[in-house]
Amino acid sequence: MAVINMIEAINQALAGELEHDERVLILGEDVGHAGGVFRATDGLQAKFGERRVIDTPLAESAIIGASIGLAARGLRPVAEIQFLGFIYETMDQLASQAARMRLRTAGRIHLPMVVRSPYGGGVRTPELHSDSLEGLFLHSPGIKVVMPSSPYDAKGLLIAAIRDPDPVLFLEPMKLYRAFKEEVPEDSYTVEIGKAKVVQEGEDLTLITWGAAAPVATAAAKAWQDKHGGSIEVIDLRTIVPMDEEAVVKSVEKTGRAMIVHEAVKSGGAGAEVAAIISEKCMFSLLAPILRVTGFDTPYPAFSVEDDWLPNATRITAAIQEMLSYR
Amino acid sequence: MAVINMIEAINQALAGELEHDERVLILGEDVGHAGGVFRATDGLQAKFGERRVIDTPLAESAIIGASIGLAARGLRPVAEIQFLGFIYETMDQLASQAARMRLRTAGRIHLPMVVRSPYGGGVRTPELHSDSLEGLFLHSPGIKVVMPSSPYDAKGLLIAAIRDPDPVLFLEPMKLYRAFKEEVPEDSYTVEIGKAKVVQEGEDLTLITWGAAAPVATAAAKAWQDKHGGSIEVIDLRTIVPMDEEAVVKSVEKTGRAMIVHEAVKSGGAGAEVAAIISEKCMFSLLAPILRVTGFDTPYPAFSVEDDWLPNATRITAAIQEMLSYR
Amino acid sequence: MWIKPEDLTISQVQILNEAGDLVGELPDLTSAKLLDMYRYMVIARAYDERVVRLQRQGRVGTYAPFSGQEAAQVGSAFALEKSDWVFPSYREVPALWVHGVPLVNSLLYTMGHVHGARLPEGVNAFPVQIIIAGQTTQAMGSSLASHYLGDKLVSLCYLGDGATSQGDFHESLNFASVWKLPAIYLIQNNQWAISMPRTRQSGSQTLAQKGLAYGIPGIQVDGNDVLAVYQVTQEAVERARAGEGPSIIEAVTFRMGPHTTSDDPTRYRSAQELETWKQKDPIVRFKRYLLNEKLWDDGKEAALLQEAAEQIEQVVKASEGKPKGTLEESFDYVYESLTHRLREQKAAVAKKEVR
Amino acid sequence: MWIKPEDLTISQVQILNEAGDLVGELPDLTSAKLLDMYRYMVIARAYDERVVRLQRQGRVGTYAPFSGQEAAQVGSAFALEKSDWVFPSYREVPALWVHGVPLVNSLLYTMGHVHGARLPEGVNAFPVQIIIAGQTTQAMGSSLASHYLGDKLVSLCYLGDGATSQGDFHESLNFASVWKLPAIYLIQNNQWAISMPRTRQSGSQTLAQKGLAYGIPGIQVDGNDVLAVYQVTQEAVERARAGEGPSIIEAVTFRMGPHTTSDDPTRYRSAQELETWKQKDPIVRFKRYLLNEKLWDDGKEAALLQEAAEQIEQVVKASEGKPKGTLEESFDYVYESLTHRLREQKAAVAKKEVR
Ligand SMILES: Cc1ncc(C[n+]2csc(CCOP(=O)(O)OP(=O)(O)O)c2C)c(N)n1
Ligand SMILES: Cc1ncc(C[n+]2csc(CCOP(=O)(O)OP(=O)(O)O)c2C)c(N)n1
Ligand SMILES: [Mg+2]
Ligand SMILES: [Mg+2]
Repeated sequence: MAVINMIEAINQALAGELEHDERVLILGEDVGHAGGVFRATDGLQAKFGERRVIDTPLAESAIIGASIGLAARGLRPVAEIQFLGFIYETMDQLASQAARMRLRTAGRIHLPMVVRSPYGGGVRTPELHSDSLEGLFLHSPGIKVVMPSSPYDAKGLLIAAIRDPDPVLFLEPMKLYRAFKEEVPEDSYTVEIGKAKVVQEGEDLTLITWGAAAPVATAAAKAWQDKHGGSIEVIDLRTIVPMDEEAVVKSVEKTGRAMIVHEAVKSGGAGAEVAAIISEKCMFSLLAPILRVTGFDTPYPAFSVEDDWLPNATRITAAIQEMLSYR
Repeated sequence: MAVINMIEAINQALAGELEHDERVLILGEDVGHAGGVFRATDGLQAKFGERRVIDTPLAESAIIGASIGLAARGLRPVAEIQFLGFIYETMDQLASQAARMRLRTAGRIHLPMVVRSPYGGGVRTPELHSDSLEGLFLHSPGIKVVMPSSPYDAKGLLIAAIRDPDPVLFLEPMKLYRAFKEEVPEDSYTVEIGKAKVVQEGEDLTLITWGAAAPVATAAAKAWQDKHGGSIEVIDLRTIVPMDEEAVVKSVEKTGRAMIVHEAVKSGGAGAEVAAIISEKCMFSLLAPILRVTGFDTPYPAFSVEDDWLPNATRITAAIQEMLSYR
Repeated sequence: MWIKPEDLTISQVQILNEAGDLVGELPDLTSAKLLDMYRYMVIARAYDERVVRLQRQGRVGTYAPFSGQEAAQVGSAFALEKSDWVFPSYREVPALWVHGVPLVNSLLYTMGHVHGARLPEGVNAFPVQIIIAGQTTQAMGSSLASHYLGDKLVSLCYLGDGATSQGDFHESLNFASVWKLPAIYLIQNNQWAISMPRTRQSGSQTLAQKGLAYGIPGIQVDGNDVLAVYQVTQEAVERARAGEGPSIIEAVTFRMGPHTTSDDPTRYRSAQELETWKQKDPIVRFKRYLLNEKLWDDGKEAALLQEAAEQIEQVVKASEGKPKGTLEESFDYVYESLTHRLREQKAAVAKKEVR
Repeated sequence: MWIKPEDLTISQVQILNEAGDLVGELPDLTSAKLLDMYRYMVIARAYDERVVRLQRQGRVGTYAPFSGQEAAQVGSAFALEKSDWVFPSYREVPALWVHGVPLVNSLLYTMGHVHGARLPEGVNAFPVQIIIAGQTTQAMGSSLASHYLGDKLVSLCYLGDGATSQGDFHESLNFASVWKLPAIYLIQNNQWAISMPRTRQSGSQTLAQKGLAYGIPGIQVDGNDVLAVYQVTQEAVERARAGEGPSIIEAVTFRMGPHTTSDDPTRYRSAQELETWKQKDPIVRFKRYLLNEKLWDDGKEAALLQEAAEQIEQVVKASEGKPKGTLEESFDYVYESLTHRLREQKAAVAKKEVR
């Protein structure tokens, strides 16, 4: 098995699906000739031609509207929004149009479309490029939201997303594109959408995380254990919609403590939903308050202070300590 | 004091602010000559002229973009988005542009602008007219979100919003526009943005609600008390951002039980944030799980089944019963 | 050296004048087709009037009447093949009907049925679009699908004068122009967008000229002249099928009723304006032509009106007889299969439980 | 009767040709002004080259170089009064500088300072816009404010060729046209939107003609000819101040560097294209003219380059000497006053606490 990074894994997934299904096509800004600003679609236009890998004019709402039209006609568009901060431009077509088509037409039209978008902070991007906006789509039923944190998951989940009969928003943590490599099968495989991954098992605390925050949280948990002993269960949700409530509930019932780590702004983020689920379903198992370590309740700040804004080891460790102090 | 309904209260607030501050102007689709599809701006163009009350062409993103430009130039635009379902069109200008201007410019440009929009279900509107989308803006720091549930609050909060130095999204429950009347002072007054109202005090359970759901929840609570005795504290948040955490925490610490009722979809709604706050801050006071009675996790359905989708007395009563069964 | 919009000269295409006289070249249509068009227009008008009454009686929800716009819709829809795609707004009952959507479906939609926006299998149309101009980029996507598949199917996108102000319209035209897609944008300029008159909706003299911004040919046509609308749409369809790209058609017409049954047009428009346009009624005009040509007579007219009344009656009966659907089944239409949470919620609804 | 875009004939305005010869009428500008323009252009170029180097050294963040576009920016900005308003995208350092934004501010922005987008008091400009075309509706709003206040201030909106594809651009033009607002849309058509060439960005022959869709006059100008750009902008400003409404200017120019410092243009554009455009360098051309006119000589040039180097050095020093700002203070800029939660979070950050 080759050892590759996340961007290569994504490229492989796309190439494989283009190869294996004539209905699959890619569209977006700079995805074709240039191969994408992060090279996720590198080489695909050269290999599959301009018909299958389409450079679009600069208009996000039209990219999503076009994908809806394409999907309704039986194709399987994989659209790219260059950075998640630009997804606001598409909110009507995504949340109001794509997400509701199946319900509105009582199943007659469904939309097998994927919208890929890089997101997340820590890489000194210009303003408005670093937001984590999964929470907006968690609140938009009809669309699935997938957020991998490793090359293996990225490939398997992206293939699953492309084969999914419903609209999937596929969010790629740009900080992790080239952060590390791991073994990834060259052939196609899928990772089930809607299933969390238990990154490590533990008894004292459940740490729920996803996407760009997952490696940070996992590292902090490991460091804590190494230093203080005990064991922390880390759950990488991997998909925000549908959310793997069962995995969360099962773990929190075991550990009695739940903490959530995500990059998005705290208020109204997906972490609030996780906390709400736990406070509805695990109340009598809880030994401690549910804490969230997240971005603060400001717009994403200038990049010279982003590292202080993002959830980091210091903040996560302090929260672990606080939570374990309740007995 | 005159006894008036909410639409009249809103009209009064707008007229008063137009009268009292030359910088105030109104813009939107059909707000001028026709006086708005719900008559919220009825008579205002006749009285204040086409300069102050402006009918715009049909483009929501431009209405908000224009408001940003106006506000930056020292004016105080009050924009109308005809139905909240159309706010998706403006997400970039609202969440990405207006909400961030103060932070981006480190305080140099701030935007005293109000965006009014009718929202909510139960009145058999066509599709896509009934959504409650406050949750999206709770997750967009830099904008305030106000949701009155009575004529008195609507007038006072709207005047406060117009005088506020920051962008305010002012959401008007269309079901309540003409649902009831109450005494409202003819003169100007403000209701503080960010302060919840204790609708009724109680000892056994805190019911947190806002906007269109508030009267439904309050009625259900009263009916329960009348039938079963005991007392339920009802808190109408009135503003979602900033959220009156202190009022919530204080009440839940007293009652030990918290339930949230809102019209929006459950997943990722503002109710999740309320639950998360409580599960962080009141954990050791809680006697029961935190329950949410909300819209279901589907897109807003066809109007023939909307009454079953919305939180109603039956569902609220059952939740009260369940919560009080924990001792 | 400034490009001056006022230098443009744009003339409106007309084949039948208001008196029903032929003032242009008759399109290639059999008498049977002509009568068929007329039939659609007359029955559609009867439907429209009936649904407005149903609304007054509280038997349907908010309704957007189309009376006055029958020629623009029937004429354009007749230029399509059954396999082409239609992207309507909320006012296109006649166009959809011509394209294969039974009136019962449209009525169920207006009644707020759970299945109201479900079109019959095999009808190539999108459901009613509520979001102004939301359908424009989707229609473009459909025409991109035709391009991709090489199937030569045309996508016909209906929109209003007001919708031309939306960004989506612009983005759609631009994409379609770059790739020379088989898309047709049929703007029904019915003079009003709720209370906003066309003259204040855009600073351009015509809506047809908007294509100049994209290199797309445009044309203004008398939208109350069913033959002219048919003719220009036909030309656009041919160009689209030949791979020559998109077209814009501005059909100049008039909404004779209120914006919707919730609207009171007397608040913003004069009785005189309505009167002027009544003189241009598309059905009256076409009937005059058919009478002149001896293709029609009073007896046939009476029979048709009778048929219309009966057919509408049946449509109403059939619609009111249909169960409205349940919330429970809505859960099944969020995704292909139920998520954990939807399963829980559906079960709770089924058992009349809490959450 | 179809309106045919290919029938339009549009010519480009030029005053100085590539050799620096006068081929049009000299605008009403003193020699001092001409030299001032030149000075801005030369120093701006030096800034641009220096910031690219700083980026390579990791001393600033991602940067969008403007070399090649100095004439389009300096020429247009010179046509404004100090009290007019400027709405930039992310590539308008020279235009902003002419309008009063010190280079230090622009550099602080590129360094990701907390105060980087805070423009000095009294400078009428919006901060850098990252969202393509997001500034267009805001500029329109500002021109609506001028209309409302009757202050005759003009709002000049910069955008790129790529930005013309966005819906916001369309919506903005449409509003401005309906109300005849004092807005000017200056499109720098630099041939590329990242890797997308102008020819595939829109199906229209020119971007100048896009005004025809709104009844707005448009003009195409040689964007590397600072005098021509100044002249046409001046005309647009006069029209705007006179209440005659908005204008579109397409300045045809070229981005000589990468899209940003993260971009590698050799992946999508030919060395030959770059070479062709280097021959049209706006600074070289203007210098030739000034030399011909004896307004300039080699000694002055050397002195200016020296001055540029020193000035940039100072800018860099001053910027690198400034504290970057803290997250803590960011909390103060979310709303006028801290909310309960922000107060909590700010306190936690101050005490290096958890959440
Ligand atoms: C995005 C959006 N904005 C506003 C509305 C409210 N609205 C419904 S119809 C309408 C006017 C549309 O006018 P036009 O496009 O001319 O079509 P017509 O109704 O005349 O057929 C408006 C403003 C909407 N449905 N969607
Ligand atoms: C809404 C949005 N979409 C995409 C981008 C990413 N992006 C940044 S610049 C750019 C190209 C812009 O081209 P153009 O308008 O011609 O301006 P130029 O960069 O050539 O000055 C793109 C696609 C963005 N910043 N905002
Ligand atoms: Mg109209
Ligand atoms: Mg460009």
